[in-house]
Amino acid sequence: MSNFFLFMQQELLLTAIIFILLFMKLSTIEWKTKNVLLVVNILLTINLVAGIFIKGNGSLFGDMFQQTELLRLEKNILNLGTLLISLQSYNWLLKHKHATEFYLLMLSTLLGMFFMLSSSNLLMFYVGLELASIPLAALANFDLDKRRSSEAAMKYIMSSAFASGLLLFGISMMYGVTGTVSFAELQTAASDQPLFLFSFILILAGFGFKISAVPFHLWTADVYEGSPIAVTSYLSVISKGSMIFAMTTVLFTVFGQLIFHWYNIIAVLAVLSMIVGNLFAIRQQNVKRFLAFSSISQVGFILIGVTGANAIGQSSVIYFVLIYIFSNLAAFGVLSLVSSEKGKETIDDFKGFYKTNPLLTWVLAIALFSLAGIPPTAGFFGKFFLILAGAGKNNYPLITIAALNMVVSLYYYLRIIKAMFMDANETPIEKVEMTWAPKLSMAICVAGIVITGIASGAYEYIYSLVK
Amino acid sequence: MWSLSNIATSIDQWLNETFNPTLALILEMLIAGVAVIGLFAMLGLILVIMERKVSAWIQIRLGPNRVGPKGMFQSLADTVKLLVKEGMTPGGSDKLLFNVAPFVAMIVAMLLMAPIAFAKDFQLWDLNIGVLYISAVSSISVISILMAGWASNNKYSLLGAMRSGAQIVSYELSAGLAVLAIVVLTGSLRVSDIINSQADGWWIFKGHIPAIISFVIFIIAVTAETNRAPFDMAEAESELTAGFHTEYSGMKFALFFLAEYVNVFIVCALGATLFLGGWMPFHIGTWEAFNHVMDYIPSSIWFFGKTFFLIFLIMWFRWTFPRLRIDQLLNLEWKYLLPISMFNLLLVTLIAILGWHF
Amino acid sequence: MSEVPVTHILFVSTALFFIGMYGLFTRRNMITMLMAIELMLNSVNINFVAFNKYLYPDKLDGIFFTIFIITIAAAEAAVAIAIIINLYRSHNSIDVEDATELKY
Amino acid sequence: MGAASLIILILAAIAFSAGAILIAKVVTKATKNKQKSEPYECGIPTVGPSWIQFNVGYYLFALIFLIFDVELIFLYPWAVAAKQVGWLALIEIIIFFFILFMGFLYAHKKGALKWK
Amino acid sequence: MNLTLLLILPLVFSLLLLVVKGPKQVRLVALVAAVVQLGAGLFLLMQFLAERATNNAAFLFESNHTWYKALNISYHVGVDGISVAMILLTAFVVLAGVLVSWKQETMHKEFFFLLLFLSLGAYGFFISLDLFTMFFFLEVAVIPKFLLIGIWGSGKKEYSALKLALMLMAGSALVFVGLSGLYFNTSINGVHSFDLLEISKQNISPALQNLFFPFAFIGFGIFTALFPFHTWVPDGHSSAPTAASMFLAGISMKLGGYGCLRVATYLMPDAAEHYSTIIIILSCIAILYGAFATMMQTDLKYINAYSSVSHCGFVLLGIGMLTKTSINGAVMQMVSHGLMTALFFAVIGMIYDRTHTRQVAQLGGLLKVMPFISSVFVIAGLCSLGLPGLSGFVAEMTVFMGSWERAGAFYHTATIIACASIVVTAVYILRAVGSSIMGPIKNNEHLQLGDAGWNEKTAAVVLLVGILVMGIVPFWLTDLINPGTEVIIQKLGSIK
Repeated sequence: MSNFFLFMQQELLLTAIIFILLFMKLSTIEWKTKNVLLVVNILLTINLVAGIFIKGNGSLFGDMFQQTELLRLEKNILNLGTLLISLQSYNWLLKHKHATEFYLLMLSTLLGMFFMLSSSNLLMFYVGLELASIPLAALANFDLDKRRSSEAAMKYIMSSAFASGLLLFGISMMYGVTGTVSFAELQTAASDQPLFLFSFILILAGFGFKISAVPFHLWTADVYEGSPIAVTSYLSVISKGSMIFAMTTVLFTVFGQLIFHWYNIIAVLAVLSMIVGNLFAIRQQNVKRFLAFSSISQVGFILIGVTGANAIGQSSVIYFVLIYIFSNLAAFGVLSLVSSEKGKETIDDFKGFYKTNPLLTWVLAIALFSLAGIPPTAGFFGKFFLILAGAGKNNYPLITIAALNMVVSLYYYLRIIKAMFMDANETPIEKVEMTWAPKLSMAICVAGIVITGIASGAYEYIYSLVK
Repeated sequence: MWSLSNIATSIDQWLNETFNPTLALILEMLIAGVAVIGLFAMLGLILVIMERKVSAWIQIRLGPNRVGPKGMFQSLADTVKLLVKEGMTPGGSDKLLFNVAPFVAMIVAMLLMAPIAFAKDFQLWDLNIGVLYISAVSSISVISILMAGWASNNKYSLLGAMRSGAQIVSYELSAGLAVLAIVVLTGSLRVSDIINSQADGWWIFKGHIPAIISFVIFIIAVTAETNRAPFDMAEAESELTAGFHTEYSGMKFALFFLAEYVNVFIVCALGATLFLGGWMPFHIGTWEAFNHVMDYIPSSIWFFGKTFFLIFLIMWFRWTFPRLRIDQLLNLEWKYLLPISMFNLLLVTLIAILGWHF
Repeated sequence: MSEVPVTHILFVSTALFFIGMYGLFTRRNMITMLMAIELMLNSVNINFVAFNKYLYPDKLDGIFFTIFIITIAAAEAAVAIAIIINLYRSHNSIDVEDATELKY
Repeated sequence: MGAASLIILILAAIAFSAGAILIAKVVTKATKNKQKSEPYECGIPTVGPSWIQFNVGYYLFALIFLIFDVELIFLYPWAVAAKQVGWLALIEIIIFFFILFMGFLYAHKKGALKWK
Repeated sequence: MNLTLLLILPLVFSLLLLVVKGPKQVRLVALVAAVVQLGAGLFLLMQFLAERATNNAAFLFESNHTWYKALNISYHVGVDGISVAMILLTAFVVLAGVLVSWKQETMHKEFFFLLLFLSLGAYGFFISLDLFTMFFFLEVAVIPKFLLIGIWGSGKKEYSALKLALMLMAGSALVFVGLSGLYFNTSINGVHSFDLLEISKQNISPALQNLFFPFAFIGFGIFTALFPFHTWVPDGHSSAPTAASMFLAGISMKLGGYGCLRVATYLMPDAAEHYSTIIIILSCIAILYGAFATMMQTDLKYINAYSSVSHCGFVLLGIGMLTKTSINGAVMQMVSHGLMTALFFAVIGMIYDRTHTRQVAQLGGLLKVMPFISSVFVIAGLCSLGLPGLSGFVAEMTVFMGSWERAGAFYHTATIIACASIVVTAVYILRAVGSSIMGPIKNNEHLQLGDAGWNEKTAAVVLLVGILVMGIVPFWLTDLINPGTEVIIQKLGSIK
C-alpha cells in the first residue's frame, strides 16, 4: 500500500489538487479569483517540489503502471511547464469568470499525460491520452463568447478524435496480430509481419497527429490561433512535450527492434515538418499562428533527435523539450501579457515595442533566439544535440537539411526581432503593467534559457537517467 | 403436471423425428415467431382491457361494457376500428423516419422478449448478459420516440419527444442502478442464474432493506421509462395533445400503442424476475409442506401472476397520482432517486460482501 | 449453426472504419462528422471484440479495451457536441465551411 | 435457440407491423386533401417551422445522462465480480462514485440540473 | 595566464554595463573594458612569448574541462601564435571601436553591451580548441552583429542586417555539418570527440575528408567573404554603424579565415590538398572581382567593403596555396587587414559624422578642414594598396611569395593574377583618397566642420600603431605565428 502512495505520488498529488479545487468550487464560500489563483499556484509549486524530492520507482496494478526515475523527471518537467503557464495566465484569469474551471481542466489533462507516460500497456496509454486531449478541447473553447475560440475547439476535437481513431485502429490490429496490449509482451512480439507493420504505421500516424508533424499538422495553426493564449501555450508546450516523451518511450522501448522500419518514416516526417513549418511560418502575421508553425518546425527538429534512437537521442529529445518549455513559454508569456492587456497579436503590432517595453522585448528576444537556436541561449544546445543525435546515423543529407532549416527559421524569428527593435511605429504598444506572477514566470523562463545550456548539469542528469 | 417447457420439448422432438434437421429448425423458428406474435397481440389486447377495467374499478365505474361479456371484447373492437382507419402521413414530415419509427418501436419491444424467462426452462435465449441486454435494448426505444417526434413536423410531437427522451434517459439510470443491486447480490447477469439464486427466497425478502429500496426505485423508474402516468409528460394530453404520436393514426398509432403496453409488460416481467423470483414459487424457509404445495402451481402461473401484479401496481399509480411537471420530474430523478440509488448500491455491496443476505 | 469466420467480421469492421474516414473527410456537417468518427471508433470496437472472441478467447484485453473506447468515445462526443452547440450559437450554422474565421 | 432468436424476433416484429399496416392499407380508403396533411395543432394555424431550437436544458441533461450511463457500463462487470473481489470492490466503487459524484455536484452547483 | 579571463572580462563588463546608469558611466565602463582587454591581450602576448621559449607544445596555456560528458564535449582552450595575434587584433579593434562610438547617443547602453558581447564571441572563438566550443562562440558573434546593424545602422539597414545574419547562420550551419562529420568519424576508444587536438591525431579517410571539407570550408568561407558567398559583405559593412563595421571587417571576417585554417585545412589536410585548386580559383575571382567592383563604387563604405572582399581573397589564397610562407602570409594578411580596414572604417565614420555623406563625389578638400582625419585616411588608403612600410605590404608580399613557392603553372598564374589586382587597388584607393581629400572643397558647409576629437584621435592612433609596428618590424609577428603554422604544415606535409 505504501508502494502505491510512493510510486503514484505525482499522480495522487495532482488528483488531490484537482479535488481541492473542486471542493473550493463546490463549497458555499465564494472564493475570490485572486485567492484561488494564489492557492493554485502554491499547490502547483508544492506539487513540483514534491515531485522533485520524493523518489520511488516500480510498477503497480499488474504492470499497468510503471514509474521510473526518467518518467519522474519527465513529469517534473511537465509540472514545471504547467506552473509556468499558470503563472503567466494570472492576468488573464483574473479577468476571467471561470478560473477554477480552467485549472480543473488543465490539471486533468496533466493527469492524463502522467498516466499516459507511466503506462506500460496500450489500454492505459490510450486512456491517459484521451484524458489528456479531451479536456483540452474544452480548454480551447474557453473564451466562450469568441467565435474563433469555439472554431478552434471544434477543429481540435475533430482532429484529435480522428487521430485517436487511427491510433486505435492500429492498436486493434496489433492486438489481433500479437494478442496482447502490454508493452513488455509487445516488445517480444514485435515482428516484420505485414499486418503488424501496417498497424504500427497507423499508430505512428496517430502520434503524428498529436505532435502535429507534417502532414498531420493541418489543425495546428487554426487551433493555436483560435484558442486563448494560455491554452495555446499549454497545447504547444506541455501537450506536445508529453506526446513526444510518450513517443520516445514507445518507439525506443516497445518498437525498438523495428527501427529499420520507422527510421525512414520519422526522418521523412522530420524533414517535411521542418520545411513546411518553416515555409508557412514565414508568411504569418499573427504571432500565435506564427508560433504554431514554428512549433511544427520544432517538432521536425525533435523528430531528428528521435531518429537518433539511442540514449543520446532520447536524452537530447527530453532536454530539448525542457528547453523548449522555457523558450516557448517565455515567448508566450510576453505574448499573453500583451494580448490580454492590449489585445494585440500581430507582428506589426510589435513594431517599436522596444521603445515602450524594453524589458519584455529582451525577454521575447531571448526566447526567440533560443527557439532559433542561437548561442548562448539553451536553445542552441538543444538543437545542436538533437541534430548531433540524428547525425549519429550518418544520414548527412538529413542533418544538412536540418541545419539549413535552422537558417530559415532564424529568418522569421528575426522578423519579429526586427519589428521590435528596428521598425518605427507611431502607435507602439503602450507600457504593459505586470503583476508578480507573470514576472516570476518570465524570470524563471529566462533563467532557464540562459542557464540550462551553459551549465551542462541538466543534460548530464537526463543522460544518466536515460542510460 | 404440465409445463410450458414440456410442451416446447415435445414439439421439438416431434419436429425432429418427422422432418430433417434443417427443416425442423426452420419450422421451429416459424413456430417461435408465430408464438411471439401471438403473445404480443394477446398482451396488447389484455393489457388495454385491463387498464380500462382497472381504471374503472378504481374510479368506481363500469368501464367498457358493450362489446362482449362485460365489455371484454372492447379492445378487439378497438383494434378493428384502428385497422380501418386511414394511416396518413402528414405533409412536410420526414416520410422515411415517420414510417420507420413504429417499426423501430415494435422491434425493440419484440427484441426485449428474448431473455425473459416465461416459465421454468422456457426462455428464448438465455444469454449470459441477459440483464445488460435488456437495459441496452430498452434504451433504443427512445430512438423510436425521437424519430417519431422529429419526423412529424409538429411542435407538439417534437416537444413530446424531447421531453420523453429526457425522461427516459434520466430514469434509465436509476433503473439500471436498481438492477445492479440485484446483480451484485447474485454475481451474474444471466437471467436464469438470477432466478435460480432466488430458489430459497426472493431477493426482495432476502436482500433486506436495500433490496426493497431498489425495488421501489425500480418500479418508479420503469413507470417513468415507459412514459406512464404520473410521468406521462411525453403525451400529456392536456398539454401536448398526444405527444410524439400526435400525427400518427390508424395502424401506425396502434403499433406505438402496442409497443408501449408490451414495454410495460416487459419491465414488469423484469421486475418480477429480479426481485420476485421470476417463475420461482414462493418458498418459506423450512416450511417443507408449504413449499411443496407452492411447487405444484405451474411456474408460468407464478411468472405471469407476479408480472400482472406489478402491472396492476403501475396502473394503480396512474389513477392515484397527479401528473408531474417536467421540472419536478427531472428533479425527482436527479436530486433524489439517483443519489439514493447510488448510495443504495453501496449498501447492497456491503451486504453482499458481508454475506448478510440469506 | 456455423460460426461466422473472423475474416468476415474484419471485413465489416475495416469497411466501417474507412466509411467513417470517408464520411469525416467528405461531410461538411459537424454532427455528421462526429458520427463518422464514432463509426471509426465502433469499427475498432468490433475489431477488438472479434479478435478477443476468435483468436484469444482466454484473454480479456480486447473486451476491456472496447469498454474503455465506448466510454471515452462518449466523453469525446459530449465535449464535441457542447462545442458544436457553442459554435452554432456564434455562427448559426454547423457547417464546417462556415467556420472559416481561421485561415492560412 | 441462441442468437438466432434475435433474427426471428426482428423478423417477427417487422412481419407483424408490416402485416398490420398492409392490411389496414388494403381495408381503408385513403383520400387526400390539403388541410388533412397540415400539422395538427388543435385547429390553430401553424406558426413558423416545426423544427425549432429547443431548450438547451435538454442537452445538459443528456450530457449528464451520458456520463452516468457510461458509468453503468463499468458497473456491470464490477457488479458481477463484486462478491468475489470483496472489500477491494467496495473501496473501488466508493472511489468511483466519489469522483462521479463530485462531477455531479459540480453540475448541480452550476445549475445544470435546474429546469429553466 | 588563464585564458578564461579573456571571456570573463567582457562578460563581467557587459553585465556591469547593464547595471550602470547614464551615458557617461556607460562610456566609461566600456572604455575601461576595452582598455583592460587590450591590457590582457598584451599581457597574454608577453606571457606567451616567455612560455614559448621554454615550451614546445603546439598550444600553450591549455586548460581542459569536461563540459558535456555524455557527448564528450569539453571546454578546451589554448593558444598558439596565430590565436594570440588574433586576440591582440580583437583587443585593438574593440578599443578603437569603443572610442569611435564615444558619442553614440541612442540606446548607448545596448550598443556597448552588444559590442562587448561581440568581442566575447571573438575571443572565445580564437582560444577554443574544442570544435563545439568554437562553434558556440562562432554563433554567439552573429546576433549582436545583426542587432548592431539593424538598430544603429544606416541606409537599408534591416535588409543588410537580415542578409548578414542569415548568410552567416547558413555558414555556421554548413560548418556544423562539417563538424558533426568530423565528430562521428573520430573515435578514441570508441568515443567520439570534438577536441581539435584529438581529431588532429586521427587519420580520417580521404573520402570522408573530401565529403566534409567543403562543408567546413565553405561554411567558414562565408564568414570571410569567399566568392560567391561574399554578397553580405558590402551590404553589411555599408549599413553598419562605424564601430560595427570596424568589428565586422576587422574581426568577424577573420573568424572565417581562422576557421578555414584551423578547422578545415588543419584537420582535413588531404581534402585541403584535393580542393586547393578550387579554393585558389575562387579566391582569385574574389580578389579580382572585389577590386573591380570597388572601382565602380562611389560610396566610401562600399569602397572599403568591396576592397575587403578583395583583401580577404588574399587570406583564402594564402590558405589555399598550402605552403608555409603562404599560410604565414594569410595570417598576416588577416591581422593587417583587420587593423587597416578598421582604421579605414573608423575614418569613414568620422567623415560621415561630420559631413553626413559618404559619396566620394560630394566630398572634397577635406584635408584643409580636418587635417588629422584626412591624413589618417591617406595612411589607411596607402596601407590598403600595399605601400611598403605599412602592414598591407608585408602581408600581401608574404602571400605572394608563399604562393610563388608552390611550383606549377597554375599556381604561378594564380599568383600573378592576384598580384595584378594590386594595380587595380591602387587605382581605386588613390582615386577615392584623391577626390575626397584633395582638391577644392565642394560643399561650403564643410568649412565649418571640426577635426577629430580626443577619442577619435586615440582610436586612430591605436590602430595606426598596430599598422606601423607590423609594417616596420614584421618579423615580430612572423616569429609569433611561425610555430603555429609550422604545426599545420607538418600535418600537411605528413600527408603528402
